[in-house]
Amino acid sequence: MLSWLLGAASGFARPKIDYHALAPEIILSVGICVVLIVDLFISESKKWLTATIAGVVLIASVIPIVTLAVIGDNTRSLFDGRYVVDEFSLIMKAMFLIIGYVVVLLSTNEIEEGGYYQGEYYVLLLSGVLGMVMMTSARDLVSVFVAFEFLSIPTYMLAAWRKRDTKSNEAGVKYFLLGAFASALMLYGMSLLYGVAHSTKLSDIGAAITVKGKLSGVEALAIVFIVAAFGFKVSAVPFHSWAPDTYQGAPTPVTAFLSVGSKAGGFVALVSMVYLAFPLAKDIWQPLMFVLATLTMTVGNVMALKQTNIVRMLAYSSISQGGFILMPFVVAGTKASETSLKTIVAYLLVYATTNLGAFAVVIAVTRKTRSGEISALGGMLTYAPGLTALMTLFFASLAGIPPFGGWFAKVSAFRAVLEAGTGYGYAIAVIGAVNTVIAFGYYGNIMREMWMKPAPDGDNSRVEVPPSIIAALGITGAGTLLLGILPHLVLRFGDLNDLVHTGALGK
Amino acid sequence: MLINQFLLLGAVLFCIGVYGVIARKNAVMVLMSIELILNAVNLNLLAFAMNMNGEGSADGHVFALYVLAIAAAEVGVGLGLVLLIYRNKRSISLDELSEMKG
Amino acid sequence: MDVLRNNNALLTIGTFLPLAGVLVMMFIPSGKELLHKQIALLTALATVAVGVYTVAKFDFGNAGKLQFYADTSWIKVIHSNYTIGLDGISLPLYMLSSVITLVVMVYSWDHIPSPGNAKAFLILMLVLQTSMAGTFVAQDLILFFVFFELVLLPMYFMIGVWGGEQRQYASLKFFLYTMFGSALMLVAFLALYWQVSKNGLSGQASFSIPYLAAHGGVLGKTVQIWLFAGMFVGFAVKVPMFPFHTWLPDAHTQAPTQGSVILAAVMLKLGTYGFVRIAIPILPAAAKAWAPWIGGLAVIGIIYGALGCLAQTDMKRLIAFSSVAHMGFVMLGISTLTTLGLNAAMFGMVAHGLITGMLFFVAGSIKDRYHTLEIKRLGGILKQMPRMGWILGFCAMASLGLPGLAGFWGEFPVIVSAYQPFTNTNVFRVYMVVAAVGTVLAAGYLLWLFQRVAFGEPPEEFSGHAPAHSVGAAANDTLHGDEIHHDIHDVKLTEWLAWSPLLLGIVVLGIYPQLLFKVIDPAVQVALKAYGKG
Amino acid sequence: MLAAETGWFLEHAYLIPVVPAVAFALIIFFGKRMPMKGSEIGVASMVTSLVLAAGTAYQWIERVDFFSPAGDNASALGGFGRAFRLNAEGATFVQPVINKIVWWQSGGMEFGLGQHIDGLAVMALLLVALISTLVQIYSLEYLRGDRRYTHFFAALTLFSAGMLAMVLAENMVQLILGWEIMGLCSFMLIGHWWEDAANSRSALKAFFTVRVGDIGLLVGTGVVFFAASAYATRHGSNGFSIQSINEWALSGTGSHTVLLWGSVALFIAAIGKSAQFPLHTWLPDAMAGPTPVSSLLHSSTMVVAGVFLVARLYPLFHTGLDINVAGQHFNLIAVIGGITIIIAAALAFVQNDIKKVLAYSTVSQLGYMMMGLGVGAWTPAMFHLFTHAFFKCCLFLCAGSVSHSGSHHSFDMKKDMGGLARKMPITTTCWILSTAALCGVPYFSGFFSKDEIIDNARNNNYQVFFVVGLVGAFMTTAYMTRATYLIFFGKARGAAAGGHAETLATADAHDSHARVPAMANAASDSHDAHDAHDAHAGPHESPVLITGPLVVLASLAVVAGYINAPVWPFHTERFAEWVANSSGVAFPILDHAQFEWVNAVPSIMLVLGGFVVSLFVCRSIYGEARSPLRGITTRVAPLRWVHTFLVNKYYLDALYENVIVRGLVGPIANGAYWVNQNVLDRIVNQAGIGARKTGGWVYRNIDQRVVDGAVNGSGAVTRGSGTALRPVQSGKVNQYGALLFGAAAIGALVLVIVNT
Repeated sequence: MLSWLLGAASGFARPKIDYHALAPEIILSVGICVVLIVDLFISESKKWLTATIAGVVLIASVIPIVTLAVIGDNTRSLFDGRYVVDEFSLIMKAMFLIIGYVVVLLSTNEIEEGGYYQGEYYVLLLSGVLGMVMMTSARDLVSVFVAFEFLSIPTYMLAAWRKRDTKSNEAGVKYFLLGAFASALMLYGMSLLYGVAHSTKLSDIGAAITVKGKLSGVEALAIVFIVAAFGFKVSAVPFHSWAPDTYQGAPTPVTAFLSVGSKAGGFVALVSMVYLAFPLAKDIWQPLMFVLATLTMTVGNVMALKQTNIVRMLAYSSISQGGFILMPFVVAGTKASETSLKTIVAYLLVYATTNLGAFAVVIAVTRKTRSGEISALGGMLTYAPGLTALMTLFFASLAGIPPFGGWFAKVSAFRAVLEAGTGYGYAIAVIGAVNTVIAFGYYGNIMREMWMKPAPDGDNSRVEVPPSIIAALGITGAGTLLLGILPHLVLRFGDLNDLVHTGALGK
Repeated sequence: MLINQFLLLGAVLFCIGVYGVIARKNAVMVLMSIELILNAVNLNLLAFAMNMNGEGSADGHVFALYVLAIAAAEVGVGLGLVLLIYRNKRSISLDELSEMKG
Repeated sequence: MDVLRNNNALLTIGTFLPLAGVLVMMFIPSGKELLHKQIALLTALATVAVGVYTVAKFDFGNAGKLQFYADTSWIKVIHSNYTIGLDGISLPLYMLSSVITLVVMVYSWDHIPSPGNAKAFLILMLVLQTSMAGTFVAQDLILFFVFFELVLLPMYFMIGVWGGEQRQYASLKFFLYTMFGSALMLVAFLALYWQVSKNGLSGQASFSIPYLAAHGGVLGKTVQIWLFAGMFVGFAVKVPMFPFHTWLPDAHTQAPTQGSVILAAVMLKLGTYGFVRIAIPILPAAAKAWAPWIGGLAVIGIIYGALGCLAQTDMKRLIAFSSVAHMGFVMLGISTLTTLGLNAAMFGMVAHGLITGMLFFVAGSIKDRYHTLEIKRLGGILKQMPRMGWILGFCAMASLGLPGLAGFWGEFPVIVSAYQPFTNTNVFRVYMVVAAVGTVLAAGYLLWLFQRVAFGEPPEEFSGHAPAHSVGAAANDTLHGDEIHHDIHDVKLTEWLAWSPLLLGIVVLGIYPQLLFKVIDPAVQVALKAYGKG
Repeated sequence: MLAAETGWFLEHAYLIPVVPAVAFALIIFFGKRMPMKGSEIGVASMVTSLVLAAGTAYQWIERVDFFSPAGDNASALGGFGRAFRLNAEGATFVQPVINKIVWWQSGGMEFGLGQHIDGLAVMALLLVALISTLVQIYSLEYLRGDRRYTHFFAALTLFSAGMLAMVLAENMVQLILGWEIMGLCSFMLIGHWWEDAANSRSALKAFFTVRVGDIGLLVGTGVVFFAASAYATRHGSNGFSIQSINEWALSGTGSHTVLLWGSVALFIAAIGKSAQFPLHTWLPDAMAGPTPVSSLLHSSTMVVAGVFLVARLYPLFHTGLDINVAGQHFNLIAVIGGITIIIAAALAFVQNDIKKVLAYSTVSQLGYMMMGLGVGAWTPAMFHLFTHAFFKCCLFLCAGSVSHSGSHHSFDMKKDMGGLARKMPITTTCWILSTAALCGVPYFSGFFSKDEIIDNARNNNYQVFFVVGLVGAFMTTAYMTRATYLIFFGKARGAAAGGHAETLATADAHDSHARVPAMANAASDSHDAHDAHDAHAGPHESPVLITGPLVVLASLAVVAGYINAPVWPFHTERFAEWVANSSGVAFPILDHAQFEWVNAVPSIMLVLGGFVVSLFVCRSIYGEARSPLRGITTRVAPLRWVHTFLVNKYYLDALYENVIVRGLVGPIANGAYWVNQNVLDRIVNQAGIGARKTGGWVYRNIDQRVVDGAVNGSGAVTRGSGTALRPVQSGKVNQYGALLFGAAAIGALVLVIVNT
């Protein structure tokens, strides 16, 4: 209606909108409203309904993605190419929606039992997912920014969800202040980019930076700021400092969501920036990525070794995993760019599945132990062999041990950097290899606690695992195994090269 | 056009903002510093937009509008959080927010 | 590529059959220990049966070719295939792994180590079997890597949960060490893949080992040397070669008997097998350049391991150190890059598997009875348990390379082959003499061990003859008085059942080695094709 | 070759070792359940082997006769005389019977397992089978009641099997097989009474010393294998085949360096096995085993294996160890042999234990054989091996008989014997006959073998060794006279006089390891139960199971020489004909001395002299209380020094045990282990320490648990740096912000500078 009005006023041509392509976002938006409204009208005892609706909405959103994928015609470009639905975005959207669904499963009991504001919680969760889903398609600085804020702002609030818990407050405030600061930095960088390229469209920017040959200082500054901001989002060292505190303070399901969803969102943004906005400025981002990747995986690992709190350890572990996901970026500007992209996607999928699984087990076990300390995991083999096996599976996967998903992700990452055959590539490969070993230090430590230590208080009563968490465990466990044993069944990428080829790298 | 002057102003604002974020211990002041940076951004965007005629000019204006809108939302959330802390801790000093570390 | 595609599914079944058992066991509550043992034993038996059938179907006339070859697309994205096959190099080790698993299962019937939990223990062993067998049949680098790594986790838990005093330390050390090696190995694999696809004639890329063996030679020498370095670390840690061996004594000593047996009998072979199967055929130029260094480390290992043995006071640790020495012989054979050397090395792997496996069994059983493996405290075993003592003596003899027993064929031809290696003849001739000295030292530490442990009179604390001794016995914290007497009994039925296949194998292979050489030799010749007439 | 001139026994000679090997397994598995505890299986198998060996020998002789140039008229060979020549051109050889199966393969080359039957092998087979049979029969009585009776027979049987397998080995690998099996059995048998640590130490020492020599065997086999490989493959064989090695060694295609190294290496093995100087020290200690073992070990198996190896591969050693000194050929084997003769004989004088006297005598006689091989007297050396087996076996069994029935299990000549001649007439007679043979009294078998060696040394221009041989003959007579005097004549002492208790009390007084062990623990050692049955009386003659073999052996000791006695009334050299001319084309041309009585005179005189001198000295030292010679070794300084030097066995044992072995086991092994624990394992720890110095913050984080392990070290460093980084994670938002912006700013600055 608004567009009609505008059109009537100033000859504004109403853009043709591909509703099929936008269907996931639309369903999500509607779902958000529905949850909000339902929440208003149901009694306190029926609030669980909001969770159900949120789950249904997320699953429903997957349907158009499936149909889009099945139809399989090429890239759908909307709004003058500022919002694009292609293979890459489809697969990532599906991933975010499933992440959202698993987080809902994980949250149900926690939020319900904690007496937190269920309706609002799911609204915010869905909003965050919406932001991520949008991010996958954003091909314009403005849409990137909007998506970025859309996935950030709800999570600020979620992090502080336990209102009376000062830790949770602290988590929220830290996350918020630094997030806002980072997005301000990003905006500053973006404004400079806009000044250089005279357009906010990523492909235009990419083209503009290409023409000049030599980079200007402004461009370099802009790129560094933007990368730093997304580095913040993916908690790359040295922009990671918020992550451990926030992860530890936030409610565990939220932490799961942050460590998986919001991080993946950051990577998606990073992919579109690197591959589309400034692919040829690799002199800038290649060393930057190298340093970030090296620092991230190393510092993440090293710090994780020292942790006694399991969630905090997982926070550092996810930082270090982020470092591995950054690895392919180092060679994204070489002939391995296509492999790198595939690797990033594969790694994100594996990481998301595995990490969510790990959080699921932690949530399940914490219900019994009531402690976040690693030492509280002792004796799990005796009283919860199933959970122990699953936890082992997830941690082995994170450590990159076959045949669980993680190995494939790591192999892909090494494969990508080695394909490039550049010095950076070889260097990061060796560093990565060493880090893989260090990582086992803390993953192994968890396993050791579970397998080899007795229960700290000799309490060997069984753990009650609620059905929703069982479902989450089932999804993530099966996913982790499947990704490891038959990765190809899951990772049917088709043509991811679209992104590479539409970007300046393809030319 | 006086683009460089605008950009310079933007840069100065940015720096002040950054300084504020780093140096101020008061949460509200930090929030305000962030707003300063956002203003610098807007200034930049508009200066660039004005500088280029026609093609691409609209992008900057639209961008600036979005920044304004979203910054408002952000500040809303931020103040909410600050309020929350104040309620729990009777203080909005950031130094007291270091329960978790290491 | 020259392969035989008969009975394609056979290997897959043989490899993954244990997992079927695991699946069944997962759904049975851990309280039903007997049922678990039965299922595990049946599974292991079935696996061996499939293995025997495989041997029966194996075309010995074509032992050099990959048989039961299966090749389907697995992970298209990285061009990795599910490629498995069996040739003369793989077959003995493949069989060894299943047989060892079976005997270990039999042994576990009444030897579930503390703290119990038979279900988990047996499941881990079955998983181990799949991963070990998989490593030996995999003909694709990625597949190989997956199985190679998969071995780690079950062993980590086996040592860490059911091990000795310092189990957690030992298990972590074991894990980190081997993982470090395999991480670098993986990097080398991937780099190899890209290098071959870049420099290959057809530009085709593949992780297939036969394909790479046929095309690896195109790479430049420097590139090969670096790739070899990566693989070397991976395999050498596993072997373990000096100076990457320090995980081994701890792991072996701390592991439960079953773990030590599997570790010694099969897992150490993964490293040497990797050299024979992957590093040597694919990177000939690098192998030539590396050969003298590998040989040098190997003989250092021989002497060093032997000296280490002489310094030990713990029987199990001594046996563990002897592995370093024996694997030194294997590596020396491999480093000669000749058919004789490789044949002997392959034989040595199997022989070491049987012999050292047996030694660990015996050590475990002695520990069961005496609750110590401190050599000083033991003695006169022959008197108290003559059969056990003679089995120990037999194994010691086999281990020191007595002709007529299997160990000899992994030792003597290696020494001979070092006289005329593929490169660096003079250096290797020195190695030859040193290795021969190593056999003397081997005799030294093994017989010395035997003398101290088996000969003489049993020490008072265990003799339990007279009531007067019960004072000394009471000092023993777990048992006292007459109980000791009940505890120290000769070889039990399950032990006989578990051990006799190994003992038989040692004798049969020792007397008629052609059984094995016939299978190995053609395959080794194929593996050394890149070296011309060695 | 004509198929007619072979036969079932010849073609199936491989059964000779197989039978006892199978018997070994049977004894091990079923022996304990048999009525005679498995001994019957052992004896039966040895008898079977003996029959087979006899059949083989018979058919071999037929074969030789068939092929001999003089047709089947054997006596015509007398015309060959002493200048019996063997050479490739003359075609006066008999093809060996070689049968084999594929044993193993490598590189498509197949290596065999089989038999190589020629005169040498047949001789040794017969010898070993015969001696083993006799020893086993003897043991039936000697070890009756022993707690490990069954094990003993099992090991004894396997021992013979090993020797037999070695003797007919077709190739080097098979030879090593037999060789090492003997080593193993010697370990088991010497350590038979392992309750006593001294016995097991001796067993260990024997095995270990021989094993040191085996380095040479392994290395030498390798060297020869590759050196002969090209030649052998051309002739359809491989470099392990004994036939091929011999042919190759004579073909002149191998370089002398390779030949030299190969033969030196193999010779080291022979030195170790045949207890030649300087590896002879294990042999006397090996007396710790039961006496039948000693006799078997010393007569026909184990120690002669080394000599046999040299004889087997004679072409190799003959060409390989042959060095050219001032235009004259000179073979190094002779040196070792010569040295051994003298030093071993000297040691025999200071022994109090009969078995040790005999042991050193064996060493010395083996020296003769080696010397014979060295000087080119192949046939006499082999003949000496043949005859020596009988009389030495007999001597040992006599010693056993003495201890069994005469001295109550003591072997100490000075303490527990004397005057036994009247009590044990059969034993005494056998002993004296064998001693005469050993000393080389004319018309006893030793005369025809040992004197031949000495004669050939002279004939082949080894003048020094001729003298050595003569001196050796003198010494042999002297120490044997001493032993004989002490045992059988003079006054009865100790146990021989019925002093039972004294024996027990002095059980440890001397190093008589063979003494029944662990006397104190009477209940545990059933060997002592066997004491009971003969404790009833003083010295008496042994039962027939013991004396029977003695008589057989003693007779053989007398007559065995007559098959190669070129003197009146025999004038025969059938041994040379049957054994020596059969090594096929592969045999070097040797020059043999013609027998002349004139040449035999010096040695006969010396033997006589030795007897007289020794008798005189012995009577005065041991017989007369007031003799001026009594205690001379303690009174006269130079003699005392010599005596001490000899008693301490030239201090070689001290060198080996205290310096080398202790060194290895002690400082060196511990040192290596220390290096392992403290250097290698700590390399990274040290790196960590270095890191601590550069960054003080890491310092406090390396905790006590970092004790070993590169992994641990690096682990600690990593963990440490984790701690080090923790202050960065201060929890303060402003600092986080500063970090965020600072990193971005620095990154931007650097990149801007670098890129613009």
